[in-house]
Amino acid sequence: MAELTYLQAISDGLRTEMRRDKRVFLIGEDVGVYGGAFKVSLGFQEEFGPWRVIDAPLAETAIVGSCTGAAIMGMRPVAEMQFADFISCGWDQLVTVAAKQRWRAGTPVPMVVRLPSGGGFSGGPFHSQNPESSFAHIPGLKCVCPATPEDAKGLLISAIEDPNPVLYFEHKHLYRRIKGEVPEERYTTPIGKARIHRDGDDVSVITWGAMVYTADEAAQQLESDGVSVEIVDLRSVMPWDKAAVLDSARKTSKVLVLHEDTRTGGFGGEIAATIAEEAFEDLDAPVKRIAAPDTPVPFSPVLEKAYIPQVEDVVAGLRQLAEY
Amino acid sequence: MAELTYLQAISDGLRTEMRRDKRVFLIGEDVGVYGGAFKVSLGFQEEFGPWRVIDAPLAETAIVGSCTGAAIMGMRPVAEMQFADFISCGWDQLVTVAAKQRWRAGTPVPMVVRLPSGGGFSGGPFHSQNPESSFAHIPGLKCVCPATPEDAKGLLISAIEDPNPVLYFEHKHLYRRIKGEVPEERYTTPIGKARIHRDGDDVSVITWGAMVYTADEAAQQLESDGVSVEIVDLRSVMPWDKAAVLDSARKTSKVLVLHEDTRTGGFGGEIAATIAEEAFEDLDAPVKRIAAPDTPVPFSPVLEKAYIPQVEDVVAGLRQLAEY
Amino acid sequence: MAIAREAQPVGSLHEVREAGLDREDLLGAYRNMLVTRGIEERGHILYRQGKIPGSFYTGRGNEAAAVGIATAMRPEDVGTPLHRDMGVHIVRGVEPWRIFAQYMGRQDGPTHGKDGNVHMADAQLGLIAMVSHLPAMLPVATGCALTFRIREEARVAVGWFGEGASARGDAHESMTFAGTRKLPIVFVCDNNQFAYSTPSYLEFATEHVADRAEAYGFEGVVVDGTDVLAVYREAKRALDKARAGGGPTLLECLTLRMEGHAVHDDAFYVPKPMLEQWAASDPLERFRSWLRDNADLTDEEEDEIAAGVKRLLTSALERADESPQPDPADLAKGVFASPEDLDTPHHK
Amino acid sequence: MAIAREAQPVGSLHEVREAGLDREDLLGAYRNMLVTRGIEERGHILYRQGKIPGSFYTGRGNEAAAVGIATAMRPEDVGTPLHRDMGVHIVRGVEPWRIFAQYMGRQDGPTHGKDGNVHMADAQLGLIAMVSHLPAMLPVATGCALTFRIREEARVAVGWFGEGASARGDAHESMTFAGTRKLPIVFVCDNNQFAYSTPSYLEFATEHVADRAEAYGFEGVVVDGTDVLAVYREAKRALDKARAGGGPTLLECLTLRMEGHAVHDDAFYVPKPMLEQWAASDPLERFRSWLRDNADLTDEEEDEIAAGVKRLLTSALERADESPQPDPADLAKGVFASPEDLDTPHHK
Ligand SMILES: Cc1ncc(C[n+]2csc(CCOP(=O)(O)OP(=O)(O)O)c2C)c(N)n1
Ligand SMILES: Cc1ncc(C[n+]2csc(CCOP(=O)(O)OP(=O)(O)O)c2C)c(N)n1
Ligand SMILES: [Mg+2]
Ligand SMILES: [Mg+2]
Repeated sequence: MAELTYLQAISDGLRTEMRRDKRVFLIGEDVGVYGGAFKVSLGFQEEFGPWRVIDAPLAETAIVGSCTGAAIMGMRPVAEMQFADFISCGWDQLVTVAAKQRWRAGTPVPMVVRLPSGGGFSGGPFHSQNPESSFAHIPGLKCVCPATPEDAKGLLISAIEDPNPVLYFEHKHLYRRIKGEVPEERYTTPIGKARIHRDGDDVSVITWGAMVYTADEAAQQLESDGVSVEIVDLRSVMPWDKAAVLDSARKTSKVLVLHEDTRTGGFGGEIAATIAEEAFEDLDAPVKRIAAPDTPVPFSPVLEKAYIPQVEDVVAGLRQLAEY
Repeated sequence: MAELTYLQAISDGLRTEMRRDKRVFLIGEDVGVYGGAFKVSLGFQEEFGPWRVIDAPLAETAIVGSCTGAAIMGMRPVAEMQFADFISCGWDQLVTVAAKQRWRAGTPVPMVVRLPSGGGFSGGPFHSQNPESSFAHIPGLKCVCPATPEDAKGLLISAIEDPNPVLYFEHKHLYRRIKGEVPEERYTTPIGKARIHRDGDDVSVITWGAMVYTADEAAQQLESDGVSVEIVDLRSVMPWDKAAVLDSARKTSKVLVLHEDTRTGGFGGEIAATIAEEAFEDLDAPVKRIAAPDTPVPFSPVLEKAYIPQVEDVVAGLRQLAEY
Repeated sequence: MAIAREAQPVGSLHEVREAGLDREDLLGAYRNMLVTRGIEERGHILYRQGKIPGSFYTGRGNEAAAVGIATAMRPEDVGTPLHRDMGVHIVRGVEPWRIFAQYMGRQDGPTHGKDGNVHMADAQLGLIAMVSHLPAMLPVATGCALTFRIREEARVAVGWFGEGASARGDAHESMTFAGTRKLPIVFVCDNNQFAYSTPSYLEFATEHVADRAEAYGFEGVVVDGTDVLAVYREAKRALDKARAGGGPTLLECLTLRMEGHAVHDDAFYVPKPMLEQWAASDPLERFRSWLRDNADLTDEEEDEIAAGVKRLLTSALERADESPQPDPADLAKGVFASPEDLDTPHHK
Repeated sequence: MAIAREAQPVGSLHEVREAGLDREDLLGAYRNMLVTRGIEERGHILYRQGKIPGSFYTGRGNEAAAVGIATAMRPEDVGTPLHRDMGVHIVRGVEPWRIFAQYMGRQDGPTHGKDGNVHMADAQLGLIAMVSHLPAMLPVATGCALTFRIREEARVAVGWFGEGASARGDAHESMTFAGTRKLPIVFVCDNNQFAYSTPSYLEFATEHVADRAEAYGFEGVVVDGTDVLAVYREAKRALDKARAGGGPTLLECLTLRMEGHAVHDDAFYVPKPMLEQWAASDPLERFRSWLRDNADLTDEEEDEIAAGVKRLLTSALERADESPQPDPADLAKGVFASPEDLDTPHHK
């Protein structure tokens, strides 16, 4: 075990797979000489050479499409978007080709797209988004959103191993802020399995990514009022761990769904609707959602604070539920 | 009043606006000489000339982006996608530029994108999709999905008048199958207002587009069992008429949300979650969702029938709710 | 004005031998062209009989281009043929009965009724199934070429696109990436002069699509797409060059789309004289008379080939018609691949 | 190999007069270049003081290109300048204090704190605010040009893009559409030889980006982007041509990005000799000495201009610093436009 930052854990996972399996390669803008905008692949080109750590042209469609072709040819491509926001330029290749090829033509497309996502540092409307909900709706794509360094490494390895296109959302705000014990050896974290981040009896919070920490701080505050909060870290948004979510819902009978992406049409709606339908008889309060308002992500710190769900917001929501 | 097909009503609405307002122009692949893949603009180029009915290159990004620029320059562009499926190639321009420009920079972008969508005739995975859910999640975009000829004309005129980017989903399977009385004069149908397609007391169906007719047939069948079904035709998916939906939910206390798009992450989840949260105390049964399974749209008629929600499926769902 | 190199017609049997084809190959290519057209002609009939759901597309006029290029490819090469390139599937060895089954949405079609018409491919034959979105397969083909470069394999990827689709960003990003990295790929433009109803001058501003190649740092070649031998020779040159590390080539096959965009389209917008002019250089007829003049194709051989193709297609139709409808229970299967799906030669 | 025309430097005051600039204009341009650099230099200081949230970008080395082109534009022309083109906003008349307010995310910035750095524009000055996604503003600029063509207005749209962003499909689709329709647009490539850390040869395979212009049916011109007068003259030619119905031009301004991609980047990957070489042709210094040699710029004038700029920016900083933080209550406002928003000259 070593203590690694979330960022180091991602590098570690990627390096582990690239050393183990020569079919794995990394492609993206500035990932080679520069080591990536966030230095995830710092030193990789020296170790693996320019044809396994490929500096791509500024062309997301070419990057995503090339990975699809390479995957079909038996490689295990890992694409890095410089920021998750720019995947909008590779949208068609992902939803039209990569997502549907297995079902239509029986051709698996084992590829990973790494998406540095999330806000919290005044990145503004185009360097802060959380686009996982848009992709989770497209049959054929998997979406994982690790919150801890351990899961960051384990889910990246699972994503590379997975025979499908997997979108790997790495939250930029966790990169250097979050440290944790990470096994040195290779291991996988199952895609589609949630993690009980915190055990509790009175209210459940279903969340993922950076919001896990927001929920945790809120839960600590409620503890002092004698309200015990359970936090389910989904880890994978597609497929998502319905069983674990329903178990927690039935256990506490009060659920808050929390995410950093905007509310309307966000994946929280899918989760809330599912709980409300399948745990109908077990709920003592309406399933509550807390998410960003329906606006782009603002640049100003003052505005961004009002945009990203804050601990106070979650505390208030949890109190409401507790008192319902 | 004249009896028009759904398709004729769309042409009528577009012609009405182009005659009334010379800022309105149509651009798309084969919309000019050919009159559009579905002949919506048949004869338009003769009447309005080649610079108001523009045959675009095969380039959706150029089409959508040009409309954004034209809208900012004071025009009222209407883009036609040959099939809604191809809007995936204009995704970035819509979500990155058109959707956010008003909020970020104060610049309104009054444009319309016409999207021939929906299945039912073996169009296969790329000529049958209903992508409204993907766009309804993006703040700054409006989505309308008319079901009747009268609304098809009125909503198109409203969409052109609207100062925002509006995605106008016209369901291909209704084009020639559905006829109805359409006022000859100019009129608008308000965006964001639902229409009670059928009055009922026991169960509510919330739906839009072609599914309105599926729901209607199902409702007729249940009538014979003495179950009275209310059908709320949403007409606009973004913004959606929450008030009308909650009224109906409170009235019947049992709700079925029905759409042709795939289930997981579909907009039905947003609606169901909202009802379950805000009408919690009024519900006598869990809000049920019926939608397409999480797969691409199949080509084979046998498979497509299993994919698109059928009258039997809705009947079964309504019975379940009625008996709950 | 940048001008792409204009390919010369192939004159004599001798030139063809130099290009690497013996007489058997020539007759084989001729036969493949007949099969290609035969499949599409019978498909038309099936459509009229109401046996083909949805719409129906053919590549009439493009048989020589498709067969010429596929004939020049090696088995280890891969490609992403499109809706005018039935000939490629035929040359690579897809059995006609499976194509008819595909047309009819039956269980034995390559996509088992999940997708339709030419949206199919047999991965074992090195082909990747096209999507509708054009030219979205070019970035994919570029990724195949990237793989060959990474693994230093002497293989080439062939990516097809129409002259209309040349307007889309996917074409540009693929050629930019392939050009800067000198990837082993041949970009084949099926220039049939119309994109649905849209004429070429609204899709690109140069004389030829291939004139754009040098903007990407590689050679552009325009060849008469009705001349199977010229196409073959230029394709072979481009493939050899790519295989040898010389990078991409843009090979434009100039034809005219001899039918409507799809079966419902009467193509009123195509000038009649244009149609007549191109009808006069029908790829099959052209090759047939070349074979008679240069390779002593005899009446007997001709009849034998024609009869063989007829038998093949007739039995293929029967067999396809026996193929069952897909099982609705399979609809939701296969959205996600399972690890076993990777137990293929590719993924070792 | 297609070669774009290489622009000549402007020699004498006489030539400049021919190009339409009198001495006042020249001093004005010089002043605008000083303001441009001054704003970005002070922005740097603000950033170090922790007054600028997020990241910070400058266009150091690109001042002549931005000012030269904007100076050639007419008030009725429109443009979509990017993150290296601060000079365009200055020439068009954006008040510096509002730019500082934008940097700091304050209420009085053009985006009121909703967006940051150069993601801003004053629509009243005919500019459209850029998005991060590159070069997504080119299709938008193309739509402006389309509008001028539809309405038969003698106006031109100017769309900027970097040499790195030239690799993206948006550039291709815009140039394809503008070229086939001969739209009144000038595509300006800020070629500063790096895309973040990526050198040009990985972005395009030709010598110049402008070499690609003829693939779209219009002229490509390469100009030394540190020579404001040469840029001005070529921009004016291109604008006049477009205005007269002659269609698009691709004007490539060759410079070197003289700072890191953004403030956090030390640009270790840029070869030192290259930096030194380009440092020797600093746009401001170059123009200053030209003015001294050719337009008798006196010490007094120089000092006066410099002092004026200093005063302007100092008071601008003060005023910006007084600008309040945006009100969180406004966050959710303005996602959708209301009909009143259309009561602008544009939308009559
Ligand atoms: C991205 C995209 N937009 C629109 C279409 C609809 N469409 C199908 S074929 C076609 C014309 C294609 O023209 P071309 O590329 O020349 O190929 P051809 O059909 O002529 O062989 C169009 C517009 C499509 N398939 N993909
Ligand atoms: C579509 C897209 N992908 C990635 C980025 C991230 N990014 C920001 S600037 C930049 C380099 C741009 O290079 P160039 O076009 O040459 O412009 P320059 O910054 O050099 O002026 C990149 C990759 C982006 N802004 N847009
Ligand atoms: Mg064509
Ligand atoms: Mg650059």
